[in-house]
Amino acid sequence: MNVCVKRKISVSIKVFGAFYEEGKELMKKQRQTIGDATILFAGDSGDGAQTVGAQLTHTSAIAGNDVSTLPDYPAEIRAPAGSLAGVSGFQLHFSSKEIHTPGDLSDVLVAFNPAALKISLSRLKPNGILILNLDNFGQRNLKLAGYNEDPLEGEIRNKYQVFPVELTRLTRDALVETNLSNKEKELCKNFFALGLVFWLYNRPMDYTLKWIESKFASKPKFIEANILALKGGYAYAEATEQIAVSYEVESAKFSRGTYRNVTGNLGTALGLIAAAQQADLQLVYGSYPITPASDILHELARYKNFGVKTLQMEDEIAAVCAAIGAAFSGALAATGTSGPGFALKGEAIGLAVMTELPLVVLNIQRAGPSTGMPTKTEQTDLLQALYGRNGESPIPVLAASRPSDCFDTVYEAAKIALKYMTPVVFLSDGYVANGAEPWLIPAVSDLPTISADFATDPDRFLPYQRDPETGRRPWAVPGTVGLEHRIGGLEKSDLTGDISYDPENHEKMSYLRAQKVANIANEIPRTDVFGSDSGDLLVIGWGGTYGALRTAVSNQRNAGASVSHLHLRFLNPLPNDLSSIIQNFERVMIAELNLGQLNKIVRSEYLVDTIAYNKIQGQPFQVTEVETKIEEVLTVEN
Amino acid sequence: MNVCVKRKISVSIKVFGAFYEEGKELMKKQRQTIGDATILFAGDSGDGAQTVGAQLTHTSAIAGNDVSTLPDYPAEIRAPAGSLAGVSGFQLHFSSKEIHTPGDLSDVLVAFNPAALKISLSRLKPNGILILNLDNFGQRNLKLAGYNEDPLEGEIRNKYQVFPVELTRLTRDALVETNLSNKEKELCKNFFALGLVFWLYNRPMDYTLKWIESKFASKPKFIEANILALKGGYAYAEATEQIAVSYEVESAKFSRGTYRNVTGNLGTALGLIAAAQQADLQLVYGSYPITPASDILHELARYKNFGVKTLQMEDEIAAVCAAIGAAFSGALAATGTSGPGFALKGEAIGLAVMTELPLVVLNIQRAGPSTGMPTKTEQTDLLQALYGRNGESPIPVLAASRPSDCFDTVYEAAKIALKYMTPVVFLSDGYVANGAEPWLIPAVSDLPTISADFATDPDRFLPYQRDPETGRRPWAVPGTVGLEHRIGGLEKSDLTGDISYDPENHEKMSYLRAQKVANIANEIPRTDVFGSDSGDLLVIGWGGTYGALRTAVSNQRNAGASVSHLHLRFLNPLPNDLSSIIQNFERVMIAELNLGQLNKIVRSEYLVDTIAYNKIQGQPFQVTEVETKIEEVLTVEN
Amino acid sequence: MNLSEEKKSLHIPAAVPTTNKKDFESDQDVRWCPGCGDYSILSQTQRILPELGIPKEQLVFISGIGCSSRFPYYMNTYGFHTIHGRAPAIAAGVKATNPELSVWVITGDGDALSIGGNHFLHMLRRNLDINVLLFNNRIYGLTKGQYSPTSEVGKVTTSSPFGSLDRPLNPVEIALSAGATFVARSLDRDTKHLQSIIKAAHEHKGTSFIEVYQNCNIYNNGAFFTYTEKATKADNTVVLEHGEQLVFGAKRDKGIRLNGFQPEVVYIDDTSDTDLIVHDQFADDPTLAYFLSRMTDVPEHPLPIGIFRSVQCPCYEDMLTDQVQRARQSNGDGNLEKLLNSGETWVV
Amino acid sequence: MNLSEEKKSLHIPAAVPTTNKKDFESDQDVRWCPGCGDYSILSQTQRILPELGIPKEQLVFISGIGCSSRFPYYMNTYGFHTIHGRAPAIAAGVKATNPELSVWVITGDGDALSIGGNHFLHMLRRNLDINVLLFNNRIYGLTKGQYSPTSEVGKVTTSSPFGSLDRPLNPVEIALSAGATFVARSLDRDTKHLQSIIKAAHEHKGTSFIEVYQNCNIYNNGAFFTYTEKATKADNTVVLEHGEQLVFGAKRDKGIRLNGFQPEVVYIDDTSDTDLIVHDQFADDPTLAYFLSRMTDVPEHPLPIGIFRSVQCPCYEDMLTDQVQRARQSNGDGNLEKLLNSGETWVV
Ligand SMILES: Cc1ncc(C[n+]2csc(CCOP(=O)(O)OP(=O)(O)O)c2C)c(N)n1
Ligand SMILES: Cc1ncc(C[n+]2csc(CCOP(=O)(O)OP(=O)(O)O)c2C)c(N)n1
Ligand code: SF4
Ligand code: SF4
Ligand SMILES: [Mg+2]
Ligand SMILES: [Mg+2]
Repeated sequence: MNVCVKRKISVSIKVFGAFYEEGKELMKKQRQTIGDATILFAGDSGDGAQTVGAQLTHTSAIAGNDVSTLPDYPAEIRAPAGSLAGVSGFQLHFSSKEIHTPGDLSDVLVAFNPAALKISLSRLKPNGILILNLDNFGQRNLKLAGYNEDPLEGEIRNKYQVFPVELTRLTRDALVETNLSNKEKELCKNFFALGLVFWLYNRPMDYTLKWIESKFASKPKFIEANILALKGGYAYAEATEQIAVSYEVESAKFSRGTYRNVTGNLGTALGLIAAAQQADLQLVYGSYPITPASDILHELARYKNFGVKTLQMEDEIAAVCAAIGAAFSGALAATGTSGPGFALKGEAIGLAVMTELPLVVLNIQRAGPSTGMPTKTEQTDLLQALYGRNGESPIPVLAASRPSDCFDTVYEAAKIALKYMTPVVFLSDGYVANGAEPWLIPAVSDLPTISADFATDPDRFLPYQRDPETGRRPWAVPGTVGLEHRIGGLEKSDLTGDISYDPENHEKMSYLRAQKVANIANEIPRTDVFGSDSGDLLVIGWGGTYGALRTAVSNQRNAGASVSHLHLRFLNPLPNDLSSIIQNFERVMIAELNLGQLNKIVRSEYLVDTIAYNKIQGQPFQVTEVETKIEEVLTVEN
Repeated sequence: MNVCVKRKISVSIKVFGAFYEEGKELMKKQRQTIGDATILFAGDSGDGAQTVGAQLTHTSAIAGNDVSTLPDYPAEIRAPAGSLAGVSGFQLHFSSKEIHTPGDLSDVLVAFNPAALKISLSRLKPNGILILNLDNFGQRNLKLAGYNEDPLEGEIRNKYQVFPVELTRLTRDALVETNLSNKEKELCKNFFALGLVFWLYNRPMDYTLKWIESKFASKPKFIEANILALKGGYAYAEATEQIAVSYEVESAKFSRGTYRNVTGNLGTALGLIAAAQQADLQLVYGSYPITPASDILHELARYKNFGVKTLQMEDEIAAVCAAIGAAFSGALAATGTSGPGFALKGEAIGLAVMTELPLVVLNIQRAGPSTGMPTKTEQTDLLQALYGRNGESPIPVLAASRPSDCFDTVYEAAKIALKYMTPVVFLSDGYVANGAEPWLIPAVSDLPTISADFATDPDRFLPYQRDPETGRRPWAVPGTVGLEHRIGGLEKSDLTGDISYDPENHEKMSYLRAQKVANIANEIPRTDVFGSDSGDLLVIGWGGTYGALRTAVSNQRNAGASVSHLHLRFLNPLPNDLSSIIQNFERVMIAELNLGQLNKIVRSEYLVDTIAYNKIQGQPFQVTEVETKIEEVLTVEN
Repeated sequence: MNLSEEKKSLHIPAAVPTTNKKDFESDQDVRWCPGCGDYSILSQTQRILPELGIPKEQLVFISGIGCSSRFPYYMNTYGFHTIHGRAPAIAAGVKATNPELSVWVITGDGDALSIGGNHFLHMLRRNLDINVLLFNNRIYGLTKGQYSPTSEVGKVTTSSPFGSLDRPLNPVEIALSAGATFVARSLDRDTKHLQSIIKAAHEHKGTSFIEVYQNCNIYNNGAFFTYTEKATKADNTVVLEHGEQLVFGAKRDKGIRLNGFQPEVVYIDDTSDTDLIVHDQFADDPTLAYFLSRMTDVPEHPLPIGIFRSVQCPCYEDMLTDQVQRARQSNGDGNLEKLLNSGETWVV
Repeated sequence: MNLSEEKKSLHIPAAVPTTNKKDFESDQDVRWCPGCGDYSILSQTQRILPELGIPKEQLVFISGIGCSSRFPYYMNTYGFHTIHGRAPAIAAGVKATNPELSVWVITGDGDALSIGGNHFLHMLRRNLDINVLLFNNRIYGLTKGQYSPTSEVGKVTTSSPFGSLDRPLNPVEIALSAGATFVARSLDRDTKHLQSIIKAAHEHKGTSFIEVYQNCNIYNNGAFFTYTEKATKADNTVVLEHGEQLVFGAKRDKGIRLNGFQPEVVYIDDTSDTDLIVHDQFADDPTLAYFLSRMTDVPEHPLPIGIFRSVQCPCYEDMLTDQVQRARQSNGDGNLEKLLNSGETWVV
């Protein structure tokens, strides 16, 4: 038994305060500068891991680090306190260099209870710092977590730097002079833990202090309490002999500009609003709640002063149909959902294809099939996006690669929808949607122009006459004098749009619809290859795997491997230059969180014998596993 | 003006009768033996073209010819009499050899009105026989058909053998001694026309005479009238100088056995009933009407004495869900629809994938996208069948190649569903569904065995423990003592079926589900290649294009071309030997009524640079166009 | 100077130019079976529209799939022939986007109550200012005659050769239960009545629902002849008029009285006292309307036609517009630059 | 010889072995938020089941998606956690296939009335012998608190920060309009009442619909406290009992009288005459039930709980079985050989 640990440390907040304020003098402990750090907070839903994770993220971002996060919510239902099913995690990676992932394994794990330890320990680096709330390691909680024996008694101490802390009691002690109940005091223990971590990484507290003040403005007693807890934790770390070293992660070099943290879902919502504003259109968003897409609805619902209209409909079919109605009436129309809801929208999306109306369809993918694992991430809806409708009904498909990319990608999707008069699928996933990272806020004046080109001239108006360049048909909205016309899901006559069963016309229209979507390839800028333009191996990815793939390829390049990375935003049409790029590499590996969907397309399109690298665990790629795979492929190659 | 034609022929039925009965003596006209003939009846929906087409089909089949038919219904709504939109056609090909298509162009066109002429003339061979109901060629009808001038006055007589007949008046005359009203008499004119054609092809009348008697048993006055009209037409043809030659099409060589005519939809219904009977299960069919699938519902609804339960549900989602409920409860469960309805079922089919329940899903394809051209045929739902669901949700897909193949294919689909505990998609299309051809009725004792292997033993029962060979899980139905368990759409733990969010488990289950479907390849017999096993060109097709492809390839082979034909019943998984077969050919052409869906799969699977041959006109391939394409490809090749 | 010139010179905004039936007819051939009740409903709509004074570019007809759903093609207005059952949801999107438009939903008994039943309910509870005409022929016409959710039990059709088992839904009753603010019933063959109901529906603010009994002479001929044909109509229908007693019969000699919660037909003469039910279409509580709706296809009771219910209630799109305006007032007009730069930001 | 041996030897079929609550509890951890009303509904179901005497292998619990829809996992019976809104259709397939089973549908207000509204209507009109428990918490629990189709207008939630605009649906009213043959309401916190209603639902032949007010203490805490908590319950609810007057209040001093078509609350004392409404749950006509259903969330009126309606009507599956039997009688048992060889055949 480690006596040093179980020794009760009784300190009063006064003392802590003194320590803290005079901290600079007292700091005698070792300080080490490191490149990056990954911290994982894990606990019961009620433990506030998400809150303090977010605080550390903002603080680090403001301190100039690049940051990337991975919140990991428990499965849908709030499970009993202390149970494995109820564990909620928040992982943060901050760095002095550009980073792309929330980190594979963490340097520090803060586990608020045994269940959190059980679930998360495998994500702590060997010899990493493990901070535990000792007060929660009673028999009951151990049993709930499925531990037959106290894990602290076992091997663990040899493998990690274990710091058991009586978080609950210490927090209560730190708050002894407040007049909060014991229960209320305990609620503050996450800030005590945050204080500890702040000390460990030498983070400034200003941001969090301000945040606490504004957050608890209506409950002032919690302002004082949480501040006391935070400072208490900081002081405790300074005081205790347990922790000997603190770390410094220097600022990263960012492009100049104003930054904020953005989750993928927030970026998506903002991108839609921006597109509507720039096109001078109403934004009408039809949706039905579903994990992990609901937050986009929640976010958009707040911006009525932008003329944003959110329609929470009775189901996904009604949601896409309301959006189609809005598109017909001249709005920038969008509908958002996740896989199962997207499956329901197929028939109606086909209607939008046939009537050639502009519509953005968001699919925030989650693990399937069927209800699957709703809170877990996956990239298994690409083929559904391409083919999940009856008939030949081509649709452009774009995917966002990271939280900060959602804004641009959805903005581009909206631009294409309006320019080509077509439904467009925007793919994101649970990982991108809930993850956060710094986002260089664009100047509105720098945004690409989007325009809504309404038909107004009744002279020789034909509802299905196409623009020769894009192939778009005119957008003639109800209310426009003289352009009265009828559209619908039956096959249309070329030019007039009248119903037609003519065989040749059907073939012509089928090719015109396909050509229109193919034309969009002209919008796609030159494809950017990370690394050399040729070499032994090209890793192709799409969507939320960007960070892991980019980091792995970068690491491998640094280690001398001949490997490059190409990440696709456009899945349909594919970029014109993709074919020639592929030809410059010996091998092509397509890495996806599915069983090989883009892989099927690339093989069929370019007849290249790709290597399919797949993972389907509801979890993102880890950098190390991608690196291992690259090494393996390159070894076989040579 | 052709005097011979406009000369009024007044004949009384008595005379006709005499002619007919003594026909053998009087027959002085030329008689010619030919290999095959194609007849197209076209008229207003009310003209009865379908009825007499069916009569000629049955008669020819019973006379020992091989037959193939193509009914062509007008678009959904009954259009005004005489309009182009209201034209209904029925094409029949009968032959002394094995045939596979209803014929490209017809030898005889019977056009009941100008609209029918306008629509159908392009389908008559040069110098073909054109029989017209002259009584319908008044100004009003000509205008309705969009003729500014009487087409009979123009070029037409140089191009075809035109026989204008006062069908209406002659029928009235033939029926003069009945006490039917004029209107009622006119209803019989289709049988007068049939009589004409019967004479032309020297067909026996017995079948039709019997049919008329049983059909009109409750309206005896129509028995007499229709018989008089039929015989009148026959006698008229014999009597008139207009028609100089009659034809003889000899019996075809069929395999021994009992035959009947079967449409694709009827064959599908019978196949399902047979599968249920053989497996000793109830058949429960959940459906919602939709063209061209509704007839399967109608057919099945008649067989309550087989314990068949048809549930007409409120929509396609409810229909598939009712079937899933039935599958859970131990029935052979099926659901049927067409493209747009199939799109709606995607989410629920995913549930069947996750819960691994046996289910047959029929998709009788029609022209899309969206509502498209509901009465027209197309093969555009293959990719939807494969990928129209969220997540990785693999499903076996089978397609029937012709009306007489529906029985076997759906039977096999049911067998696979039960053996592997999986939903199976059965694809048919409007062309196969409504087309008819002779079907060699299988002996029940020859049907492959199907069995429903219910779990009953509570000892160590695990709902997701797999059979090592097939990968199936047990089928434990409610009511079984001791096997109480819960299933659902959330990811399942291997073996126990409990909810699991475990990453490794999800990956394992994803691969197990994929493997189970892949295992089905072991069911597929050696692939049959028509023609040589190697050569210059392999034509690959699937579904309803069988006849046109087989005939075209056969013709081309006879003409010396090095071409073979391979037709797939299994689209997923593909046959194991397909890869090696493909390698034996210089070129591979994939012919489909879409924009290249199987083509995508074959390219991706075998990395072979196929030639995509596509047609998307809502119409089947014509033999001649396929031949032209084959010639073109082989020319380029050499 | 004629009147219209005078108006112009006085800067009085020119009134909507008067239109006639022809103005609302499109150039497409009407393709229903000859004799189909749909023709009359189309005509009555085209006849009454000129009276409503809506410029045709403001009119939008939205339908699902079915024979009836071909309707928009024949109207020289904006039109959208959508997919089966979904017209209400598409109409909601149209109206929410542009509340100025006059939006009409055309649907059938299958379209509205089978596949579209849920959207139908939710449209009514939202109460957008939309007019809905449900062509009830108690059959699936377009797909060739299967029984529909309004078909009577035991109906023999292609899909129910032994008779259907599902009990019918009553569209009026369902509409009331969803909180519909305007609920009426009319007949394809009563041209004047139908016109007047269409007009009243237009004038009602909120979702107006009209069930129109429509004869499908191909698959369900005569389903409503008792109610529509001269010989039987008067004795088998009762016309609802606000504030009037429920009196009916060829001789107007019968009335309806309340017996507990049950209707009772009584014979009246000029002198009898009148404890007959007086129709109140504006009653806040829908119990009377429910009570009347239950008199559908009950042999002893006449079928009510007319307006069952008509009450005022805020429209979804108005409340939405109001929220937008209030948001603009309190938060200011949306400023994109500000929005993007909101939250915690930092400068590098 | 003990009793059970005796029975065997006498060939008396062994009675269903008596079960207790534990027998119906599965081995899965129950995962609702601590304090959630779902716990009680689960317990009451498990408590009353032993009294119903159904062997557990005959029980099937079928749910959609939602917090409430986790229910089947906790029952040691057959269970199917299906997809959102579709449980009624799946249940129809189960019951039509095997009418012997005791089929229970567990659903939420979103599951049943939002995405599943249409299936809900059609299930009720078909009247299969199924029992339906709708856990109404007036919120989407599982997806973290958006307003639902039963939420009151103006509800502020994550998806309606300015207040929701859609008027709520009343499940009891909707069920009545679809022709439901058994319609009841109970409360998560009234354990005895809930048990008795579940029992009555089971005993009713035909689709039995129970709306259960359920507290979601996370996203809509206290939505029903007026009706469930001691201090306010008696004065704000009226318990419907067949043949009894509508009397309520802590002192049972208030009753409900009919005023035209409107309910009116009157004070009663022992001596006052009693023109109070007498509840008739078996009334053929649903007007009384409608009238009572309208007394939902009206501040002046108590909330009715209990059985609104319970009428007999043939069940879909029985009619189906009957058709099958009649078809067998008239056409003979299906003979596959004959069927395949029917129609016009010829021999080569
Ligand atoms: C998704 C889908 N399912 C089914 C159909 C086929 N379908 C078209 S209309 C219709 C029913 C028509 O009945 P109703 O709405 O009463 O219209 P009516 O033809 O009687 O006017 C059906 C089942 C379809 N077009 N789309
Ligand atoms: C097709 C589909 N759409 C949306 C969802 C997301 N979803 C799950 S449950 C639910 C609503 C739950 O509300 P309710 O039925 O009232 O159940 P509660 O959680 O309140 O018990 C939603 C929107 C889903 N799982 N599937
Ligand atoms: S089928 Fe019936 S409803 Fe349809 S157009 Fe013909 S008569 Fe009218
Ligand atoms: S969210 Fe609400 S309904 Fe769901 S389990 Fe928690 S308390 Fe119950
Ligand atoms: Mg209808
Ligand atoms: Mg709820």
